Amino acid sequence: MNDWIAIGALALVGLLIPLGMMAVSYLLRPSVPETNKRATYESGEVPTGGTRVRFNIQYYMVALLFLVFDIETVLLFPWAVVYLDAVESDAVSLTEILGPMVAFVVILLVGLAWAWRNGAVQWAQTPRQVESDR
Amino acid sequence: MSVAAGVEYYVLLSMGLFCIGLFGILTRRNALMFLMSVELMLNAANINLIAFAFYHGNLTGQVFALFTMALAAAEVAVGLGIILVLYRNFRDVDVTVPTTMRW
Amino acid sequence: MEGAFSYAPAIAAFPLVAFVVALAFGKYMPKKGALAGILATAGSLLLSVVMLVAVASGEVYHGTIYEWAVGDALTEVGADGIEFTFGILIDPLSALMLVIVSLVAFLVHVFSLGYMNGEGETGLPRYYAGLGLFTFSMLSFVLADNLLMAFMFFELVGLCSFLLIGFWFRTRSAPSAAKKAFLVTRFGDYFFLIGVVAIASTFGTLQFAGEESFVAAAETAIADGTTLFGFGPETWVTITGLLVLGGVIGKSAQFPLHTWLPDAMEGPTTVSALIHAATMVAAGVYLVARMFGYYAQSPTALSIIAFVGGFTALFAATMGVVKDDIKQVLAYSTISQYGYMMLGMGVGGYVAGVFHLMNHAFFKALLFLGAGSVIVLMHHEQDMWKMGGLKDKAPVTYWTFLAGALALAGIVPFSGFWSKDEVLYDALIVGLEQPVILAAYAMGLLAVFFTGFYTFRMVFLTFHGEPRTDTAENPHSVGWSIKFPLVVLGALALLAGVANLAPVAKLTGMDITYLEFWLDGEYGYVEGLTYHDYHELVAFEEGYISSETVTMLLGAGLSLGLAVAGAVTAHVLYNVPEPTRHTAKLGGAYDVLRSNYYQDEYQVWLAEGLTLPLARAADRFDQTVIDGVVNGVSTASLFGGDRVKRIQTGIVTNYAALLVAGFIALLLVLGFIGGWFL
Amino acid sequence: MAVFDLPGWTGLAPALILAATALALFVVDSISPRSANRALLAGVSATGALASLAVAVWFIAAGVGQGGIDGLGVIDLFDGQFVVDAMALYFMIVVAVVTALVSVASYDYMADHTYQAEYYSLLILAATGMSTMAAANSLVTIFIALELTSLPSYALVAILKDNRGSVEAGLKYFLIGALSSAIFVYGVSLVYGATGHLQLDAIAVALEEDVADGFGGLLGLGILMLIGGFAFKTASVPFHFWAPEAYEGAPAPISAFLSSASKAAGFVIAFRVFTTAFPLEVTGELIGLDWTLAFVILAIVTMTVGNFAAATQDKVKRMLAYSSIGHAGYALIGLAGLTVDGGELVMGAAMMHLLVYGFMNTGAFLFVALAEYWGVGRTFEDYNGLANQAPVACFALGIFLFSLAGIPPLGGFWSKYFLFTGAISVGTTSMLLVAAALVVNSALSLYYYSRLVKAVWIEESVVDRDTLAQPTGLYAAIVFAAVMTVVLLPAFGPVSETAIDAAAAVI
Repeated sequence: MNDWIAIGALALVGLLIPLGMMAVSYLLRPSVPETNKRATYESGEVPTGGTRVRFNIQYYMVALLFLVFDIETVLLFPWAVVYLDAVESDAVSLTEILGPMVAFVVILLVGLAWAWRNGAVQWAQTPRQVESDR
Repeated sequence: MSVAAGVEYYVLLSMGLFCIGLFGILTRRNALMFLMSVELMLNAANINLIAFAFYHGNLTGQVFALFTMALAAAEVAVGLGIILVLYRNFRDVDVTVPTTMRW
Repeated sequence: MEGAFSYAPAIAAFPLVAFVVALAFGKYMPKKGALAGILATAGSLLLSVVMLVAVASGEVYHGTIYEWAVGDALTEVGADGIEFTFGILIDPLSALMLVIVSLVAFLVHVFSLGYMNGEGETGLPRYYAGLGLFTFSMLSFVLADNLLMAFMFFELVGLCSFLLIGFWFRTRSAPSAAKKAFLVTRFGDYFFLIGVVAIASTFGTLQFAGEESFVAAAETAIADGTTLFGFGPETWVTITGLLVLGGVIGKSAQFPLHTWLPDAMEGPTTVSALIHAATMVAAGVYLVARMFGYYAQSPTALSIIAFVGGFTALFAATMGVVKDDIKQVLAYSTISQYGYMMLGMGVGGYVAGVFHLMNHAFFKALLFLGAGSVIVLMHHEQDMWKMGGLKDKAPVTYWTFLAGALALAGIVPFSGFWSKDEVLYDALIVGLEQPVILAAYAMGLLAVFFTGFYTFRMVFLTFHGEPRTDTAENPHSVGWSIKFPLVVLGALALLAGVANLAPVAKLTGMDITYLEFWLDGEYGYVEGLTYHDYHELVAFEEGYISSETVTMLLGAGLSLGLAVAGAVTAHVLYNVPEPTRHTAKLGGAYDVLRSNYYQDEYQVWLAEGLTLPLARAADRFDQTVIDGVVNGVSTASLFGGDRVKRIQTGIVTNYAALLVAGFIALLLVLGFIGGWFL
Repeated sequence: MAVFDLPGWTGLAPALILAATALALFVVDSISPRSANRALLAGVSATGALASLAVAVWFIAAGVGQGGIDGLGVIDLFDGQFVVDAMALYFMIVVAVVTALVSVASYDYMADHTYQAEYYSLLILAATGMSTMAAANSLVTIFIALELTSLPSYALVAILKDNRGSVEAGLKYFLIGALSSAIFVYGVSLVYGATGHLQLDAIAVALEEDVADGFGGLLGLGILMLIGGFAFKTASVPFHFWAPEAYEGAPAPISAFLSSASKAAGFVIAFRVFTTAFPLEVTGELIGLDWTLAFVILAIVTMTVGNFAAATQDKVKRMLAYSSIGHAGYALIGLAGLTVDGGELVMGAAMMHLLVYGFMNTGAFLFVALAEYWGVGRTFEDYNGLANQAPVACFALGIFLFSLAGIPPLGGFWSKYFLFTGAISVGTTSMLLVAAALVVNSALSLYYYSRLVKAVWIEESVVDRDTLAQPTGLYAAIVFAAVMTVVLLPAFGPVSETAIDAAAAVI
């Protein structure tokens, strides 16, 4: 039961402190509405346009590619952990250790190649390039 | 108080996370928020897996957590793609807007 | 001879082929399909004779051709499976019947050449197709080795009779007669069907013969005293037997389902000959003979058969007395004669019944074909009062018709005498111990007088005296195809009695009761299906007046005397140059007889006064309550469907909410049942 | 036979062939991006699917998964992460057949589409996932295979990028799918927490060794969440909400693909998980009730919702979508009818139904594809009088619909009949209720199926149509599916034997 007290206390404190600070600052701060305060912060430069600019679709493509390939590397870790042990052990042959991971990487490479060939990593095509690609 | 004995706290934590995610799904109308909420739910599962891997003393759960993360990333990738075409067609990422098909 | 039996299916198959050929190509064939029919029935006749010879040489056949359903079944006697098959049973009885049927069918086909083709009828392919199918059905029925198969072809026979009676479908009366025949026999067949189901569910088998037959199973059940469906075994056998008998009464035109037969005269006369002599009507009696072992186990059922038979014999004979239409007379004589057969069967006289069936087939076919010949002579005039004096103008027709009439009246030595006498003798000896049977016997005996009377009234009115109309003066001529069948059948009517000269055998001690030997397994036989076995099963006691011979002579003398008396009465009344009606002497009875004892009227009343309101009520119930419920259900379903689909709002957030809600509901229900929250 | 001599991992050949085909498609597309050589792409996909089918059939014929003397036994792979047994091969066949049909049909349907190679490679990837699902024997592999199926499916549904319906369908499918897979993973984590294992046999062993004592609640919740995941994949209530929209909005061949193959794959893992990992008796003691009860409820509700909602639809495709939900309810009977000491009959019947369904439902959706190809419109009225212009296809449609309704003597009747007798033979009150629901819903389904037949064959066309084209690929696929729906009838003996044997093997 005393475990619960600790947890409960933590939760309580965790809630109370931010809420209390927000309450205090609400009570203490002067209220001076001013449009400049709502302006976009651009490191002191004069802001040009709003925050809601449309990014080029290429950003998304690259981000997605990065995301996927980056996360796939996570799957290399468990393999890497057992790799040395497996090499030293006589029970498994080298093909059995290397094979699956090579196949995995090959599949990733095929994917990358496909993405490349389909222009996913081609940066910022000019309209003329787009025309010529069609 | 060993961690192994306190596995129920992790379950509570994960359940809390899961419910927050669910709450987000039920209340948010922005497709991206929807995705984030799903991520929360998935991570709730990950917490469970890792905690129980420790509790049971095997690595199955941890490895599965890795897979979950990878798949979650893939899911987000596909999801973002769909949200992009959603925006292109409906000019919005509000998930309640597309209702051309119903009943 | 084993090999011969492998051709048995062909007996039935030939007419089927003829049916198909006549239907498909009849139009293009020279005789519109007649030749195909003649060839097919000739082939059937030939094969049937081969079968007869095979049985005579001591072989029988019982085999399954096709097994169309096998299943587990829980039956009342404990057998745990049931098979529905098509099979063939050739024993003395069926071999004999095959020959009779195919012979008559063959002759009818030949006769049709003259009667139908010669008279320039249209629609002949349809006619010959009908005849072929009719013959096929009847032959298959005869070949059947189990009750269900028999039932199927029994029904097919009924269908064919419908088609053929209604051959002249453009007239007003023919279609109505066809419908009547179909409906009345169907009414009997309902009981038959229920009987088939009852027997199947009781014994788990529908076989006629062998260890696996329902007859044997019933025997075992009676011996063991097994309770069947809450009844004693004998009672149950009686009930099921009587249910099957319903079909027999319908088809064999026994009282009270005989009304269709006189109307069936609307069909071509050849069809009448086929119906009366060999197929439709004979099917009923044949069925009784086929499963005689079953009836033999129930004295009650036998008594009912005998009584119905005796009553029908008298009942129909009296009506035949006042008819003017030559075919009508013959129709009532048919009903009456089948009454005799039923009487014979009912008193345990299996041989006598079959004997009369055979003889009747010959002489009734003869009489009908003779009548057909007369009708051709008379340019399709059927009223006997418009005939007269045909004796000299058509000698062949006259002499053969006379032979048939003598056989029908039961004048010695024509075939009819021998078999009718045997039926009456069997009834008498049983009747001496059983008052019910005695009453049946008395009615049968009395009917002999009427038979003699109406038969000769018909002969005298038709052939004797002076021609009463112009057409009788100058009759149409008839060809060989009409004469040939008449001659063949005339000879048979005269001689067929030789098959079983029981009185002569008893008097002289000669072994000349061939038919009895035949049916008793002197030649080939199937275990349990012999006269001998049946005789042991029948529980009737037999009595004699002083001695067997005396009884026999007494009975024979009595019936012969009555027949002759009838004939003489007819002679006195009608064998004069200008016969007049004597109906006035009958007084009020005339109207009753003329109206067929108001049988049609009360049956029509039953249909219109009782069944129709009932049907209307049922219809109203169906229209309002049933349809209302059905429509209500469909409306409710569609409305429900309309509501259900509204769940699908199209908003994905709602889906997620509903999904979670559904999931939680499931969790709650299961948790509640599984006690998770306790 | 020669299967012996091959290394163990070749047991997965039907799935691996599909994977290789997908890679081959990527390679083709990488070599010549934006080429629209439809024949090559569709040909490669169909060939791959057929090769997969051939290998699976060969395996079954060679006796893989069958015990006894001439059987080769079950092939266990990667410490039991995969298992190739009769049931796996059976469903691999279903998936391969449907994939082949859809590939052939897509040749015409997707004729004007820009992203040909992507379409086919996604299709084959999804098929790979389904094929893998059939053999997956661990919650890990199941989840991966599930996602491998789902992710390409989302993309496929939304592949008509400029079509609002398609995009909306994809979005809804994706969102519900993401939610469901999150629930599923959470369920997996709970089951793992209760037992300490993810491999199905190991879970069963753990349950029997009382490892999970005290975790009954977690286990129960986990199992329920797993059911949720399967319910999503099989489009069962309450996880069915995506189905009507996804099937309606997606390209029709994809609807066919999802509603047949994907559903079948969903069922195979449900069958495997619940028969292998959660033995009724032990699990029942732990969680306090038989999990079959959940399936009883789901089966009844699913078939009722599906059929009732289908009854009043105006659009043909949406009607088929709802009917597909109804059929999921029928197939759920296979799980609802399991008992401690049997149930192979009813589960075999469900497997048969899924096979037959693979043909008749695919065929029906392909007819819709054909109608969309012609551009005749989407509602029942638009279909009026189509039989005048295209009697062959409409005749095939009649076969599909009557088979779906369960009219004898078509294939659909027999599988439903087996389901019905199977449910009756279990004999419990709840199963009798299920059987009654089956009958009532089948009767209702006849109403809306015959409505379509009536529209096509009897009603007069509202507008004057020119002669309709006869695209080879679509026609071939439809006619083949129709022939199979009919031919399955005489072939039902071996099919039912295989299905029941396969079910008996896993129970």
